[in-house]
Amino acid sequence: MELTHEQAQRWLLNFHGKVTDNKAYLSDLDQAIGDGDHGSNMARGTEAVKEKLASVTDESLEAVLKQTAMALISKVGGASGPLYGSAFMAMAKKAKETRDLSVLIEAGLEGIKHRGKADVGDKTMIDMWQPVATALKEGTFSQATIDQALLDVKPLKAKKGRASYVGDRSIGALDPGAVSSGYLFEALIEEVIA
Amino acid sequence: MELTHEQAQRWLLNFHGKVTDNKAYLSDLDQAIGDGDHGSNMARGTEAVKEKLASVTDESLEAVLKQTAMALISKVGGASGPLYGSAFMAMAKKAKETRDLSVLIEAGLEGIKHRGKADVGDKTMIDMWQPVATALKEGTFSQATIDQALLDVKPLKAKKGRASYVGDRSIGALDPGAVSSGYLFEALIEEVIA
Amino acid sequence: MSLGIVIASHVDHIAEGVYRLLKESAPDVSITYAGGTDDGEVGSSYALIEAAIEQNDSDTLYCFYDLGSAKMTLEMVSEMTDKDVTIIDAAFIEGAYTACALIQGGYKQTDIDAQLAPLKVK
Amino acid sequence: MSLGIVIASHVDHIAEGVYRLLKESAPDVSITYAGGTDDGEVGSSYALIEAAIEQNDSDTLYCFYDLGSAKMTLEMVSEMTDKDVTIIDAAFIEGAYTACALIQGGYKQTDIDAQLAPLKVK
Ligand SMILES: Nc1ncnc2c1ncn2[C@@H]1O[C@H](COP(=O)(O)OP(=O)(O)O)[C@@H](O)[C@H]1O
Ligand SMILES: Nc1ncnc2c1ncn2[C@@H]1O[C@H](COP(=O)(O)OP(=O)(O)O)[C@@H](O)[C@H]1O
Ligand SMILES: [Mg+2]
Ligand SMILES: [Mg+2]
Ligand SMILES: [Mg+2]
Ligand SMILES: [Mg+2]
Repeated sequence: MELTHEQAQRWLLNFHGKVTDNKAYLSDLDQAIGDGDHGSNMARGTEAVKEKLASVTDESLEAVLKQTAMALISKVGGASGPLYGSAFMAMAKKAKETRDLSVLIEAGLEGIKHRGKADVGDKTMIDMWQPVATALKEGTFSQATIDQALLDVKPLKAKKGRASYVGDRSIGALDPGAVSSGYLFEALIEEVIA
Repeated sequence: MELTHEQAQRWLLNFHGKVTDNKAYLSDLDQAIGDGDHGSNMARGTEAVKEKLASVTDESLEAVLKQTAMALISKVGGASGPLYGSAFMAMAKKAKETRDLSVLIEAGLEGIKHRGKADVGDKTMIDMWQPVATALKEGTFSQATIDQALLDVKPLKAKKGRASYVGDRSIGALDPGAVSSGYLFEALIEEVIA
Repeated sequence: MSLGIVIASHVDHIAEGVYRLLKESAPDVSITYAGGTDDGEVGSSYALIEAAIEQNDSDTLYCFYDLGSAKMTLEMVSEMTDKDVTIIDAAFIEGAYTACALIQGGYKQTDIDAQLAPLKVK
Repeated sequence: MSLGIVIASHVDHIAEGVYRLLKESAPDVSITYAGGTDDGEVGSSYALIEAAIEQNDSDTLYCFYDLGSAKMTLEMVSEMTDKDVTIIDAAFIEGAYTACALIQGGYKQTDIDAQLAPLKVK
């Protein structure tokens, strides 16, 4: 399935909506196993994405993804900034070659892994991106992928990020970055897949 | 030789004078291999000693030494505060048993070694206190002891304190704490030995 | 009563900034701090460190410091207080952050000691 | 041109305080700093870190950070700059102090690397 720049814009604006609506919840998840700011970080970052996209002149998929990356990198303020930023930077770069959604998401996932040096099982946003990327490649991506990923992230013990400092207290908790990534992919379903 | 409380007071006031007169020099030595504040630290600390001694009511050697310790600990602001402070605290404690100058200086030296966990050869004030303590015990203490100690400290490479961070740059330089301790013992010669 | 944390820095702003950093991730941990000399210069203050130790809600304290002379001042204060004070040689910010996150997580001293051990640099 | 030092902290006051601490012992070393988010909150700012890197008089930089997300931001900036940037995993304050004192002392990169190696904690 191919991604157009209009779909990408709607995708990211939808993501902004979900993150903003769930800002307090995301921060609460982050309070339990981190520093309590993921919600405000992501609200701030996606607000900047929304502003940038409203003024972007280059109507290409690459430009939309790159502007998104830059807004997130410069405004999020926490680890998720460089991480989401690297994901969208990698997608922007890949968008020069292809619009294939599955290939783009895979590129985004690699960007996150490269930047954060984490992997599946470390209890990070990767534990949402990986199952989604795999499902997209296999043609089985749906809300159920996202729901299952959240169930699977709970029992993990955090190995990266601030949650890795709280030891066993991360076990049984939802990882905030995985949850915000869940919103990203729900927005994808609503604006692109559906 | 025995130390009286009047001699101790004159000793410390004389020390204050020397440190204050040589404040810039001590700080210059400290700028070369440290953070440049030993002169102002010691001037501030000995000023506080002078003030405390002017108002001390307990006319005992122990009180003079203890008040000196507390003034230095609370006002010096750098490593030499806890170090000189521990020296005078140890001397104050030893003064309950004896007024013997040699035994007191030896106690002060042990206080510095215990507090700073340094030893002879580490290029610290210990490289002044040790030769002086030894000479006092052997009955050979004089200005020559102090002069020789300063010559001997120059080629050492610093192993403790801020100077230990500058590597070989400490070689050939005078250690500021050894120099200020030299003033302490010159004051001792002028007020007690002479 | 859980472990309390004391931050002792050569600089007032560093101590206050580290406190802010730690409090974000450890809102329920008892953290006090002291930085700089009594005159606000770079150095250590016996009085400020003593106040941080005495005013901490906890009676069992782990104390973190940046450079050596702050450690000596901490030692002198710890010799005069009734509180149970341990001075930690771990990396200053990294160690304090780790300890605070673990205390917030309900960990006990032995676990915290184990996590601090690899951070020992001084 | 000697090595320059960049300080990247999650907190504005920490970065400024560390700068003050370092400058005392390294008056001739080129040190720049960035701390906190653009809004003065706890976090990292790409813009502030980029400015610290670009405004440092030196073109060869050793960069020190307190916690992980500052490192990631440093990495992103380092990928976009022409400067020769090395991000150091040593203890933040202890490592930065050591590096500055050694640069002030005229030491070269290989000696500094050797002194920083035992301070690696992240
Ligand atoms: N090294 C990493 N690799 C992948 N994801 C990470 C990494 N570090 C943190 N994260 C993600 O970032 C989220 C936290 O983001 P946020 O709260 O905005 O940043 P911070 O922890 O700096 O406050 C975590 O829940 C996790 O999903
Ligand atoms: N561990 C130590 N043991 C003995 N003496 C020390 C030690 N550390 C520092 N010193 C002495 O303290 C002097 C520096 O004092 P000062 O400049 O007042 O403190 P700071 O180094 O904290 O600025 C050094 O010249 C040295 O003689
Ligand atoms: Mg957070
Ligand atoms: Mg944060
Ligand atoms: Mg000094
Ligand atoms: Mg000093």
